[in-house]
Amino acid sequence: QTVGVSWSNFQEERWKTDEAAIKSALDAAGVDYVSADAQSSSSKQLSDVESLMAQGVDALIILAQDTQAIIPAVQAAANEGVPVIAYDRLIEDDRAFYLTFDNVEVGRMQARAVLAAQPKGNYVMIKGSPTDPNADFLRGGQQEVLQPSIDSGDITIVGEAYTDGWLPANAQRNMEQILTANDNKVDAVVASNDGTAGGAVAALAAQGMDGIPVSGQDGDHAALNRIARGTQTVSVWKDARELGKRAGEIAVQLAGGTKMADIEGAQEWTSPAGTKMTAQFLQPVPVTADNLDVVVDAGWIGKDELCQGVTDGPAPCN
Amino acid sequence: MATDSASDGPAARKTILKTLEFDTRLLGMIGAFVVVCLVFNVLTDGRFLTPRNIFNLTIQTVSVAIMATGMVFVIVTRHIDLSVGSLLATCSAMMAITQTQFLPALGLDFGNPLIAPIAIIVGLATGALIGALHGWLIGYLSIPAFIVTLGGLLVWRNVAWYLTSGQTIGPLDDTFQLLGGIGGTVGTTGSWIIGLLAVAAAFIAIVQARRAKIRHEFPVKPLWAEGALMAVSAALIFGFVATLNAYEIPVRVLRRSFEARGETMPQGFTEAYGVPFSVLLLIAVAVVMTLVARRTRLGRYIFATGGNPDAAELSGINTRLLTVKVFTLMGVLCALAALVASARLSFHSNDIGTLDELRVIAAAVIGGTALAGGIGTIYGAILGALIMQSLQSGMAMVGVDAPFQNIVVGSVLVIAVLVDIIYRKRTGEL
Amino acid sequence: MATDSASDGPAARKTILKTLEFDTRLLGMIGAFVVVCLVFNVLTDGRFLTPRNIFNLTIQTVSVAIMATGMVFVIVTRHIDLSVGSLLATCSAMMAITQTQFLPALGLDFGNPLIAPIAIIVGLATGALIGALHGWLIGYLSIPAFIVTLGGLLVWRNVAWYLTSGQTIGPLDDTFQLLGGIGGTVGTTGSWIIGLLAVAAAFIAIVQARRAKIRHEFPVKPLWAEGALMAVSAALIFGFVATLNAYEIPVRVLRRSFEARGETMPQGFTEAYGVPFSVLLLIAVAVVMTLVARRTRLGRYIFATGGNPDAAELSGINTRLLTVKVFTLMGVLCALAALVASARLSFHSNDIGTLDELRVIAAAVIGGTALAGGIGTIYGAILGALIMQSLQSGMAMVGVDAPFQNIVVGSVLVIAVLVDIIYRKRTGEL
Amino acid sequence: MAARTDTPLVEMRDVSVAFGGVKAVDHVSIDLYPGEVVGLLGHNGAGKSTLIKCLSGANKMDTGEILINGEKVEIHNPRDARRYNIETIYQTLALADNLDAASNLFLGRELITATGLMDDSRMEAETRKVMGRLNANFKKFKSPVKALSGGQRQSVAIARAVYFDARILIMDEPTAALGPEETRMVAELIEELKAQGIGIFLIEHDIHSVMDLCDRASVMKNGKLVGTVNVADVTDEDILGMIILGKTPAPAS
Amino acid sequence: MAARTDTPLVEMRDVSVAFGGVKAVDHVSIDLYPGEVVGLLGHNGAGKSTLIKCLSGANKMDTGEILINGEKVEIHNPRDARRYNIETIYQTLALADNLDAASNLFLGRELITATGLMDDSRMEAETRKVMGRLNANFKKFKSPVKALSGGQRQSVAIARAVYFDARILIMDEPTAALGPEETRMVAELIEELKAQGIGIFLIEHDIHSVMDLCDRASVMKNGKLVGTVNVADVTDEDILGMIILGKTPAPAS
Ligand SMILES: Nc1ncnc2c1ncn2[C@@H]1O[C@H](COP(=O)(O)OP(=O)(O)OP(=O)(O)O)[C@@H](O)[C@H]1O
Ligand SMILES: Nc1ncnc2c1ncn2[C@@H]1O[C@H](COP(=O)(O)OP(=O)(O)OP(=O)(O)O)[C@@H](O)[C@H]1O
Ligand SMILES: O[C@@H]1[C@@H](O)[C@H](O)OC[C@H]1O
Ligand SMILES: [Mg+2]
Ligand SMILES: [Mg+2]
Repeated sequence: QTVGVSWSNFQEERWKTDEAAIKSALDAAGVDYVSADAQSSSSKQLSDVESLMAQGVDALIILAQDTQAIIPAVQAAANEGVPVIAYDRLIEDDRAFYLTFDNVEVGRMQARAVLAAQPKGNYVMIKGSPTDPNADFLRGGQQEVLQPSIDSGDITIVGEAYTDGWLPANAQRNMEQILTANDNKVDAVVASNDGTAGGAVAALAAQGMDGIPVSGQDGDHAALNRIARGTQTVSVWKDARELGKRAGEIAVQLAGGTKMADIEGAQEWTSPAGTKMTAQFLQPVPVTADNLDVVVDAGWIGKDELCQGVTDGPAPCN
Repeated sequence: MATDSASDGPAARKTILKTLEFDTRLLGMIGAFVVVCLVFNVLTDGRFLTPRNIFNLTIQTVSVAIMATGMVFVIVTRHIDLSVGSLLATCSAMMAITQTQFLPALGLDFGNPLIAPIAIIVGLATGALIGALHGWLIGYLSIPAFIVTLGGLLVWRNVAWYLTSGQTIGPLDDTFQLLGGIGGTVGTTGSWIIGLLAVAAAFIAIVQARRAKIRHEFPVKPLWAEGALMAVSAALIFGFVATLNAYEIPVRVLRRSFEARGETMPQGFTEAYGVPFSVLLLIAVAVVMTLVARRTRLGRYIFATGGNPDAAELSGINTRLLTVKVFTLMGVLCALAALVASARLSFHSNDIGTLDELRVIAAAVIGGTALAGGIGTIYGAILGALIMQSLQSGMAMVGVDAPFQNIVVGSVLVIAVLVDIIYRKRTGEL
Repeated sequence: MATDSASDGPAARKTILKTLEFDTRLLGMIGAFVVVCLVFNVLTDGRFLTPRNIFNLTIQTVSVAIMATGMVFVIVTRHIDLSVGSLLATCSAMMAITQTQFLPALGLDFGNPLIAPIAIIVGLATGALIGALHGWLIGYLSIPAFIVTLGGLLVWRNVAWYLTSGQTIGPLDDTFQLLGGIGGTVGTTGSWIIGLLAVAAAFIAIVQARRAKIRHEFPVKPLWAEGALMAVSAALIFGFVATLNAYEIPVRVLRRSFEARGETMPQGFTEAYGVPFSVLLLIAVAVVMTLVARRTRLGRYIFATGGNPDAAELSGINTRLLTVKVFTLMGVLCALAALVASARLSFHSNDIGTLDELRVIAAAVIGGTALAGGIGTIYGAILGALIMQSLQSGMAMVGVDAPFQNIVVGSVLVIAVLVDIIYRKRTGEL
Repeated sequence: MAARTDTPLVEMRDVSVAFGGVKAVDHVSIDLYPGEVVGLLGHNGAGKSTLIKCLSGANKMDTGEILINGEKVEIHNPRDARRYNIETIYQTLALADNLDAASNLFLGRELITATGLMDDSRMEAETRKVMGRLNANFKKFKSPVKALSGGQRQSVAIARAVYFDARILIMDEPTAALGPEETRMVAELIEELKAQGIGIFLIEHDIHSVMDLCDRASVMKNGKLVGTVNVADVTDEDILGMIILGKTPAPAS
Repeated sequence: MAARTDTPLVEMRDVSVAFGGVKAVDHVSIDLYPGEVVGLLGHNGAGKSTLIKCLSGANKMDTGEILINGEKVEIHNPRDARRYNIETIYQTLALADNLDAASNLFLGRELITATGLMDDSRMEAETRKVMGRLNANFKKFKSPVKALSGGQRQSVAIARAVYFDARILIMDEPTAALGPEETRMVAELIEELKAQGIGIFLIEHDIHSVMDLCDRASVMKNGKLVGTVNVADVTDEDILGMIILGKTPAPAS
């Protein structure tokens, strides 16, 4: 048996972990792994899926570049009776099994942590790539949490910028320009992932402002180290190993003929656009200075790496 | 002498090819392509060269190949177009909102047969207009094409974003989707008919060319050579049709369509796809563009301008207007490519066409178009697109890590072109 | 007559500029740049032209500008390099793992003063090697540069990925980070000293050039013109230093550094940054590259080859070896740019340098480098990079949406080049 | 030199062209009558090519005007010149290197079949005819002109100018690269065209050829016109003196 | 024609070059002695340029060998040729259009100051000197050669070949674009170089110049050598006959 995985873009740090987890779950079941990288193109992703199917895969795991433009791929898979798992990102098609961390929830968690650290003041929103639908999901979740404080006047959003391609260097430049435009009158930064947070922190450090609340997600090692150093507030950790492992297991089960609804932990869920889907949601964990142990205990990162250059930091770096 | 007999081989082969007046350039590239295919076929245990995968490959190639034919003209005239991917996105967005928003607002409802043609016309007009604008900036205001189209790359992608408010738009009209590939094919019988017509056309072309030569008392090939040429063309065309006709529609799809008609599928019933409309479109584009390149004044002027812009201008060619024409054509082809690409996705997505500029230019350059201008062929660009696509699809089938796939694609790209260059040096063509 | 006196103006201006032997090409571009700056300054209520923002702009520009100087040579020799962004990533990855993994494994611990220099040497060697490989493929195997470096674009980004196993690596060594920009500056006094040295060097260069002319009995400019030239250079250099020196270190940063030393900051204490090391690096690169272009055989051969490759070869220039040299140089510059870019981020990330190839080529082309080869200047490319960066940073400051930013950047790009072209047509230089 | 009273075919009056301040052509006036060959002579860089390029539409004039058959005309580009049936053989030949002889010969004026497509075989047949009159050894009809020898290229350029029905022919050193036989054939051709009433400007360095072929000769030096003489009235040495020393021979001496 | 017995400076033996099947040079042998000028003649496309490009390293030979001072040498590229002090004026001039006259003259052999940088002013000064001997009117030292007239460009190409101490000089139609005075100056220069013992291959279509300047003349037709004659022993017509009809004059007739 073979399971095919179609990645939307392999350049971000986290997908490597996802891949390893999927692979080991498949290994355990004695199933082969093939994959393709769509390089951020939904057209290439469709071709990739066709190639994977021509290779004769028994189940597909798809990290969709676009929630809808991937539907023809799901259609093709359905024609051949190949089950599809919508991995991490939504696919608006009820024939796919949706396995994810809730991205709107991730956005909420980011905002919540920053709001807790800085309930009043001037906020900057560093958004994700304008071409990634997750960027707007995240931003939506963030807004939900911040809205009451904005209405009450406690919080003002003084700058907001998309980050082309999620590139840290772009986030850094945007942050520098926003700081300049506001004469450094910035009290907190809601950044949408760890890469952009890194860029923002570099810009803040240049103004001696590192230490103000900054959010992120993905549990990138460099970001966790920043949390230990106190220059980042939160990284919403979507344990990719868990997600990958589950995806591998479910793929094997679906390939073996198990019905989607019979998958353990599956639930009915209706997407914002109204598609009724079978889904399973894993719980993201906001990692802050208060619970850094979690990532070490989970074996996600070594203590040495986490605490590199940190003296007298939060547990476990003390 | 050993060396003598060894060198006899290529020499003799060369003479036969010469007699057939075969394009050795084409042979070198086809050679590189065949090697790529065979290697993948071995690596995938024979899965690469199945009718199914060949079918996939052809439809995957269409969109980039259509644009690559236009890029040949752009590069031949010593310009470049970095904006094709973005232009594709704008055309796609225009077609998508035309069919999902404008026309319904005008009272043309979902499913109305007018929707697809109107949307396509709007798309083509958009492409032509934007292309003409680029051409005007380049030809009449003398801004380098690199700058104009780099600007276009930034502008049009984001214009598309605004047109759709950054949203994926769809699903698109059913008729429109017919041009997407597997969703619209002519069926087996239709395919054979088209194959026959193509063979007939090839025969007529060969005969007419011979007649013209005889009329002007030029030397002609021996009759057996003409015969061989006809045989080869016929074999290629019928082989292609047979391959596509061999790819059978999955049983589930058939059963479903029977069910939809309220019937039950007879036991053992099979049916095949045949040639997809999108591939027919590409073939039509290839034929027309080749005709333009070789048999029309426009084509002659394009190559003359690429060979020596000053000489072309001194010969009375309006090279500025020519630039506008070339870029307008490029725009129209981008619109056609947008049609195929979005029909294939069945949606317009924001990222449609991203990085296509690189693929399209690469296809043209792999196909032998010289960035210095003056040299290039349409069939070369299409073959180039096919090679690129085979590399990418093949790698996805071989099951190595995604990052490693890119490394292999990058390396094989260089090696494939190298093989072609060495081959042509050997045959003395370079 | 009205028309006469109107045309008098430019003519008179031209004569003065002619006497000064000022490069009008430079003036057109500076004009376009000044317009961009002024517009942004108005839009940002005067915040754009503050010392702080000028400081930011210069350090934001460094990495792309360093590569752009090398791209000038590449394009002048009629090649192109699409791989610079990926090459930057590989060099950055090599430097990052050298300092965080190799050297610590060899017993050189975190903070060891040898770490930064060794890492930099490793990076430069990597860049040089890969560049040389590209040059060999292009020069000796005759594969088009477009194909080789498109392959490189795919290969090196993913090699970088493998080197770091796809992880973000950092924080980087403190000494290493000094080259990142604001983290490492020479301070006000140092800046003034450097400014003085620069002015002295400019004076000596002017005097020597004059002497050489007199020695060979060539006509020289009037003394007042030489004086004016000196005055302008001095004003520009000192003005630049003064601007950077006017940007004061934020109080928070000062207070922290006092605290770190266990002292308390005196009330009202201020200090300024002065010229960043990274900017000094860029200036050094610019001076060296300009010297290479204008005063060395290598530079002469590069331009000759671009002007007429056949003539260059017939003149006994080894154009193949020259290609290797040009791409090796490009590789080394990519490594320097990687140094600055990663030091600025304070970590190495997988996607570092993405799309830099477009920025770098655009900077060179905006700066007047002709894609047809033979023409280009180092200062033009740096100015081009500065214009691009000002556009992007300015837009980010004005706070327009990313999609709209791109539309504006794209349009202004085209307009800026158009203004420059019109200006040069007026002065008869085109 | 007796002034003719009928209208000249071409009159260029008071033409000046400057390149970045340097005057390449400095208030020069010349004229040409039907069926006449006017030689244009001068040292290298005298401004001959620049002057005639104003007539062929390749250069813009800074001052001056052009009259054809006594009427003022505006020639801004080569297309304008073609409209007045002015054909030019440029010193640089102006061939598209990547195209073959026939394509170059018909460039801009391709022959078309009834279907609107180019009639390549007819163009090739015509090219064979006209090339046969210029260069008996020429056989390379299928090669791009890049692969031709210097003289072969020049023959192609000449063929292009004489094939179409010119009324005014400009020849800028047409035989510079030609062998003795080829040169003789061009000389015959010039006589023939002249007999047909075509007016020809011939730029030529070889005084013998000028004496043989031209009716009048205009000499330029450093951008200025030294003078125009009836070839029949002067000797080789007179003309050489005009070219080198810039002095006109005493009239009727 | 008496065969000399001393070693020739250059001997090209049995040289053939084919372009895609067509023989441009077909088993040709020629030689050159020190202080001698050998004219190379033939119709356009006869193969003259192709032949001498084998000696200058611009073309590869398919068969044949080259001897210099009696020793077999391998010339694979222009750098090899330079090593044997062979200088060439190409028919196409081979100038870098974007560089000025001085840069072109010294291309590949730039003068360097003590610091290792190029000595531009010295190069310009030297260029002024040598150009003064070739073209008195030339002043455009600062312009790229693209902006020069045809004859000015040719003067630059000549200057480049004669400035450096050549032992063997190849001149492919060096005066084709030159004015009468400039042509005379080149002729004087050739005499002078000859007196210095330099051997010169001169490709030239003008029979008069050949009779004036050359010691011997080799004639080619359709890639083959028709024959080599002592110029002193033959008439203009003999040579013309060789070029056009391809027949050698009866010896000593
Ligand atoms: N690069 C090339 N490719 C193909 N054929 C060529 C090439 N160069 C020259 N030829 C052909 O070789 C033959 C000899 O050309 P060559 O230039 O040697 O002639 P030539 O005697 O110098 O003539 P000319 O007097 O016109 O300069 C010609 O038929 C020409 O077309
Ligand atoms: N495009 C140009 N830009 C600048 N200067 C030019 C340009 N074209 C010609 N010149 C200059 O103008 C002057 C006249 O050139 P032109 O070509 O008319 O000379 P010519 O009389 O035809 O000489 P030749 O006999 O050498 O062909 C020369 O000094 C030349 O350098
Ligand atoms: O985890 C993030 C993912 O959800 C988003 O789509 O792309 C960026 C990642 O950082
Ligand atoms: Mg001239
Ligand atoms: Mg020749």
